[in-house]
Amino acid sequence: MTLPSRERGLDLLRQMTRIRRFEERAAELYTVGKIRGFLHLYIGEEAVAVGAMQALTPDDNVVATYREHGQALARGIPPGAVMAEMYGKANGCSRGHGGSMHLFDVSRRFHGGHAIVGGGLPVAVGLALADALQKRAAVTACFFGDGAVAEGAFAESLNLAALWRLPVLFVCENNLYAMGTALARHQAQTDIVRKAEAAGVPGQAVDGMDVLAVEAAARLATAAVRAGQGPRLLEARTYRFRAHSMYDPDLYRAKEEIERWKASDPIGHFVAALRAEGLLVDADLAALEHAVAAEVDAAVAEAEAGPWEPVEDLLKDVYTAAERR
Amino acid sequence: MTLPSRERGLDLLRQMTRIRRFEERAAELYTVGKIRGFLHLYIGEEAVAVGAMQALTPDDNVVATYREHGQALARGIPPGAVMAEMYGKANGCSRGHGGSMHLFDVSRRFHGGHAIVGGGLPVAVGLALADALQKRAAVTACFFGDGAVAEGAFAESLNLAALWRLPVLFVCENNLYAMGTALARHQAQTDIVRKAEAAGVPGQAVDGMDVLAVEAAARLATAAVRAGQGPRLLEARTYRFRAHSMYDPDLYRAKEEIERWKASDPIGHFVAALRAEGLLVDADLAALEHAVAAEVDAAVAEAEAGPWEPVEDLLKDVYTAAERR
Amino acid sequence: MTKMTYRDAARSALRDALRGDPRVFLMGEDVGRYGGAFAVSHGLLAEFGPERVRDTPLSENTFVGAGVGAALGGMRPIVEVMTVNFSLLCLDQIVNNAATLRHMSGGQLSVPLVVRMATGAGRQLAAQHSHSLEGWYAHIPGIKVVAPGTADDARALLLAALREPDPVFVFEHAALYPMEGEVDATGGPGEIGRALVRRAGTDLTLITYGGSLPKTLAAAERLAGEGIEAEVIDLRSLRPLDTATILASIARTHRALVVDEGWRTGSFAAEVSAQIMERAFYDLDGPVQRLCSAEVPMPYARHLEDAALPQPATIAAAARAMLGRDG
Amino acid sequence: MTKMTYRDAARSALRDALRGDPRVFLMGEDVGRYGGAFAVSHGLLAEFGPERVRDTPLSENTFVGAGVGAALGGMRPIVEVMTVNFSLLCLDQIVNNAATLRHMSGGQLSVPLVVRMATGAGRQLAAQHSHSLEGWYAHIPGIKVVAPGTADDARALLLAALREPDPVFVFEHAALYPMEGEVDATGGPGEIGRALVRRAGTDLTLITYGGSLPKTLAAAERLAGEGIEAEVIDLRSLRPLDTATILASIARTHRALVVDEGWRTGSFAAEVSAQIMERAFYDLDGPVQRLCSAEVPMPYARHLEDAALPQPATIAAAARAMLGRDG
Ligand SMILES: Cc1ncc(C[n+]2csc(CCOP(=O)(O)OP(=O)(O)O)c2C)c(N)n1
Ligand SMILES: Cc1ncc(C[n+]2csc(CCOP(=O)(O)OP(=O)(O)O)c2C)c(N)n1
Ligand SMILES: [Mg+2]
Ligand SMILES: [Mg+2]
Repeated sequence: MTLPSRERGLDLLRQMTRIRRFEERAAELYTVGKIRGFLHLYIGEEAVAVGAMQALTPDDNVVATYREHGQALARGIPPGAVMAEMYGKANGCSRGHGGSMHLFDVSRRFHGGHAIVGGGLPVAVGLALADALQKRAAVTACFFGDGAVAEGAFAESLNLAALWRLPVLFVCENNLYAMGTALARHQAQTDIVRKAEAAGVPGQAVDGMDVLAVEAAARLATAAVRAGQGPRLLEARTYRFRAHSMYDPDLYRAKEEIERWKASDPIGHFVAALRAEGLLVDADLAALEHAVAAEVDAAVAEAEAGPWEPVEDLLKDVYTAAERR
Repeated sequence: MTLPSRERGLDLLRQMTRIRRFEERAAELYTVGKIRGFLHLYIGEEAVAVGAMQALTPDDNVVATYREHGQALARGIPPGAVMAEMYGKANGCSRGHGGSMHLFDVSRRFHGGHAIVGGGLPVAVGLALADALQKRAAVTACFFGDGAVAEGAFAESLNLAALWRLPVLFVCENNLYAMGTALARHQAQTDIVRKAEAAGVPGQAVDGMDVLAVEAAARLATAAVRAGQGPRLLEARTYRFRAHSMYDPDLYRAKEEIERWKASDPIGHFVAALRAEGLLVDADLAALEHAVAAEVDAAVAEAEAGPWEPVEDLLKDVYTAAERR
Repeated sequence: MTKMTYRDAARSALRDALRGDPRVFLMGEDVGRYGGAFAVSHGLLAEFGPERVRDTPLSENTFVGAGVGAALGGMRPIVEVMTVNFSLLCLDQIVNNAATLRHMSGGQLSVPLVVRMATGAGRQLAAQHSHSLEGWYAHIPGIKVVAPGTADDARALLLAALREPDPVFVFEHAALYPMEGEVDATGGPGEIGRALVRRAGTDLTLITYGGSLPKTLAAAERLAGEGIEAEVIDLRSLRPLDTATILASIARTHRALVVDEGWRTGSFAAEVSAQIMERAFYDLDGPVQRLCSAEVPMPYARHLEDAALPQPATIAAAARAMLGRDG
Repeated sequence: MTKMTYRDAARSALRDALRGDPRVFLMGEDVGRYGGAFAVSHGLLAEFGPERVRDTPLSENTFVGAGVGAALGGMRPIVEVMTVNFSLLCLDQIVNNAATLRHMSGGQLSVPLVVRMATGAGRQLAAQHSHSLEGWYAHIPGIKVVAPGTADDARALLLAALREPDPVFVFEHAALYPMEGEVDATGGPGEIGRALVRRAGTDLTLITYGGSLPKTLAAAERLAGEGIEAEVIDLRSLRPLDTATILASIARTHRALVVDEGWRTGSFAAEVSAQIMERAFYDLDGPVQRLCSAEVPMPYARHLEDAALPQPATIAAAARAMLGRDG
């Protein structure tokens, strides 16, 4: 990898570390019942969201999955708003209506948090259509997992985006498993880029454990999209270090496989590279971890202090107009 | 094309001609209101169903489309039962419940007549699964149009069939249009075989106006399927000479395009080839047309003479058991 | 007022919407070159071009979801799903996204999406093209549901749908397209959530909507010939439901029959009946009755289809029976 | 009788079915290696192997449609759809094929398919995982719909479903899986279409099913402490509906409250109310009432979710109000 400046390097590292520590804290908070429902951690996949988001501008749209804390933080949603959402508090980024799987922030064009696997893809196509029709130069980045590739919505959405040459960047987080089902057990043909190309969307696979590689590939792809060449797909090969969700006993993956992937930890990997180039010293790392810990603490404090939405407002915002309240 | 024996040649010709004349009569009967609802004619595509069915045995399954009179006749459903169905008579092959779009004949393992575009594909996968689990050597042939390729069910079904190595022959009748939408206006990437292969299903395109080519390709494909190699796709390139349905003013196709395709009429083409090889003389053709006309007349007579299902039986067969009658 | 078919009235609303608001566009299978499966959008491609009248591939879930996304992105999409049976392919996007995104995002998003589809039977299209599932849609919080039963409403309710900030589903009855009626061809939007008394009467209230409206009015005519004066309410909007208009009528007539082309069990008619029970029980001189479609996948044969559906004769017979006037 | 969870009871039925009939197999997302999203099928892969316990890709429409095809081909598939919200992706295969093929083919085909899915809220899974749409299924002719509310029924109704020649949909309430109850662990199939009086009473009838059953029984206990004797009917089967048991109870109590976790408008509770209206109007001392979920996409926050759902306290309050005993 060609390293960026020290400043950029530290920024990427800070972003990945923030996600990592945030997720670790979320896991703890889940075990004590502060966070409930389903919780899907992004640990191990940090380089994907952080790398891909580098290629986006504030005018671009993001459509995310239910494993989206990393996507949300990398997009710039404040950790406190995300944590408060997972607490179900009214200061959460979805006012406590969505929880872990449904983070939204319209000011950052972060259009959720989708828990129907594959359900975000058509929405992303539509957002891109709206931009195209309004002659806005934005890109819509749509995240989804390898599991979503099996859903009809994948083929349908790629075809439609390609047919209409819409500005969509499809980002497949291929972590090799859909819950307990390994890629080769849910796909007869496992090359996702080949599928994209058969649908008319040029694609590129990239090492999803390497933040710089993801960034570079995302920049290349979004440049093509911005140039009006139609949609692109990025397949980031990655791995989740934790179980699918907090409910999952993770019986379907071999310990050795997990350990093998952990050896290419995107954070450890990047730290070593920065260190080797003399861009990072121990004190930097300590300072960074300290700052991130403080951010996460602050996020938790914000969530703890946040108010509950009044029960009387239960029916608010089912409709935009107030007539059915 | 390598021509078959005179006997086989005449048989194929008779089958195609039977479909052609049957459809012509159906169109007439529609205009006088004997047949109602939607009516989709197979004229121009006869070589596809007739060719493909040659590769099937009575133990095989067929799943058809709503443009399926040709598929039904080629599978051996008696013309009278088909015509009576289109009349809505109780002697119809679906007892008048289905009409033109929903022909069924379980004795011939003809599992309908599906009018949800793409809706037959999952059912075909399931029929093949049942055969595989019961160690039956049957193949399930599933017909669908180019339009169905856009539906999520296409990618999903091909993947599942390939993943489980199920004995399905997917037959895509690519007539270049889905209603008024040309292939290149509904598919960003128009090579259907490439899509199949990206889903894990080996495919082969064939001239769908050439009955012998279709037969040969279908035999090759079903041989692979029967040998346990998993599903195969056949893309038959064909054309409908008539409008999409009797409602369609057919404003979206250039006259010249239609005429160009009519020049490779599968029947005319085959007649010429047989004639050139001396396998067919004028008298044969006249006899054949005469016999077919008699068959179609008899079918109409059967339909005319058929009884209406009693209105009292309206709720019969909603359930298999009688308790809700 | 101009004499116009239900089809032409719907088209006039589409045309006005496309002319009046650059954010409006139409998409769906064969809405463009083909002119629409039911010819509703005939001519619009020529007038507005392929950017605004967009043929889609056969991908219901995706193009409806794309409608949701386009609405989020500031457009005012009108999506045509050819037939309600096909909408079963896109219910995921409808329930899990269109209806849900606003609330689930804590009120940040709005989805100003209009989805039009043909519903209902009567054209011998059999069991994969003929059902009436608008009652299901009326169950979904976050969306609105209208069902025009007159040519004028085919225009007015569609225009109204386009003014809503939330998703509206417009169910056009396939058998009504050729029906002519008086249309205010330059009129503005109707009111969503407002039922109308289409015929005044005193002996009982017939409550219906959509494709059953003309049949119910025909039944009321027959009954009038027998000295029975039926009031006919056209619901027009299933969600929200104008219960006030229903209750006011029942306060006068004390009897109600709900006519609904959906299958009986779990029909929208059940909801109407339940609401009357809850809110007008003591006004009733007898139980509210329902006349719905027979619980059978719609058969092709004409005599069977006719028998499966509410008809003027069966509506009139049910009304007579409620008044003790049978036979 | 053995003490067993609802989850284990469902699993015991699956195991017995797989042992007893070689045509039976189970398929769905993560039913095998993972052991089932709700651990219902845990251990079955080890016992029966991958031919009979089949993990599928995420392709709801296709694997449900494949279940239809496999049933046509002579198998007895049990298809698991993880959650009712996901079943919106396969409603096409359910309505247009599973429910329809028999009639549409003129009675030639039967589709002996069992589809199991989790329904309902109570676990803070928010608006794409928590709804109760079984009322929609109850609208569809050609299928049957059961909803076990006890551990014993989680077994008995699933076994019953497997004996039917037509498609049966089994709605397991996600919040009930850990609930323990007495189960006849070697018992045979229950009866589909038969409601049960779970608690006898004289003052009013509480009609419910599935996840609302324990809550309704808890409410009845509270009411008993106040001198109100509520009869509790567990519908068990939504289609066919056992109207006779309902009517017999109302003939005794003269009042009924329907408790249903579905959204109120267009709920299955409306159907129950309408049928009572039609068939027991003159037995009623007051209108049938419904207690349903608030009409909102299910919120994540616990206090909001709790407020959106019927609860023992709100059920008891509704009952008291009907008896003029409020406050
Ligand atoms: C339509 C649908 N089906 C099933 C599920 C249940 N489910 C949740 S996550 C998941 C696996 C998805 O895998 P993938 O897309 O690879 O994402 P990952 O969890 O690996 O990030 C499944 C089956 C769902 N949420 N939506
Ligand atoms: C799911 C669904 N969407 C739309 C339709 C309406 N429709 C009927 S046929 C057709 C075109 C299908 O084209 P193709 O699959 O190529 O078959 P062809 O008619 O050319 O034989 C359409 C859009 C339908 N029947 N089902
Ligand atoms: Mg994955
Ligand atoms: Mg075609």
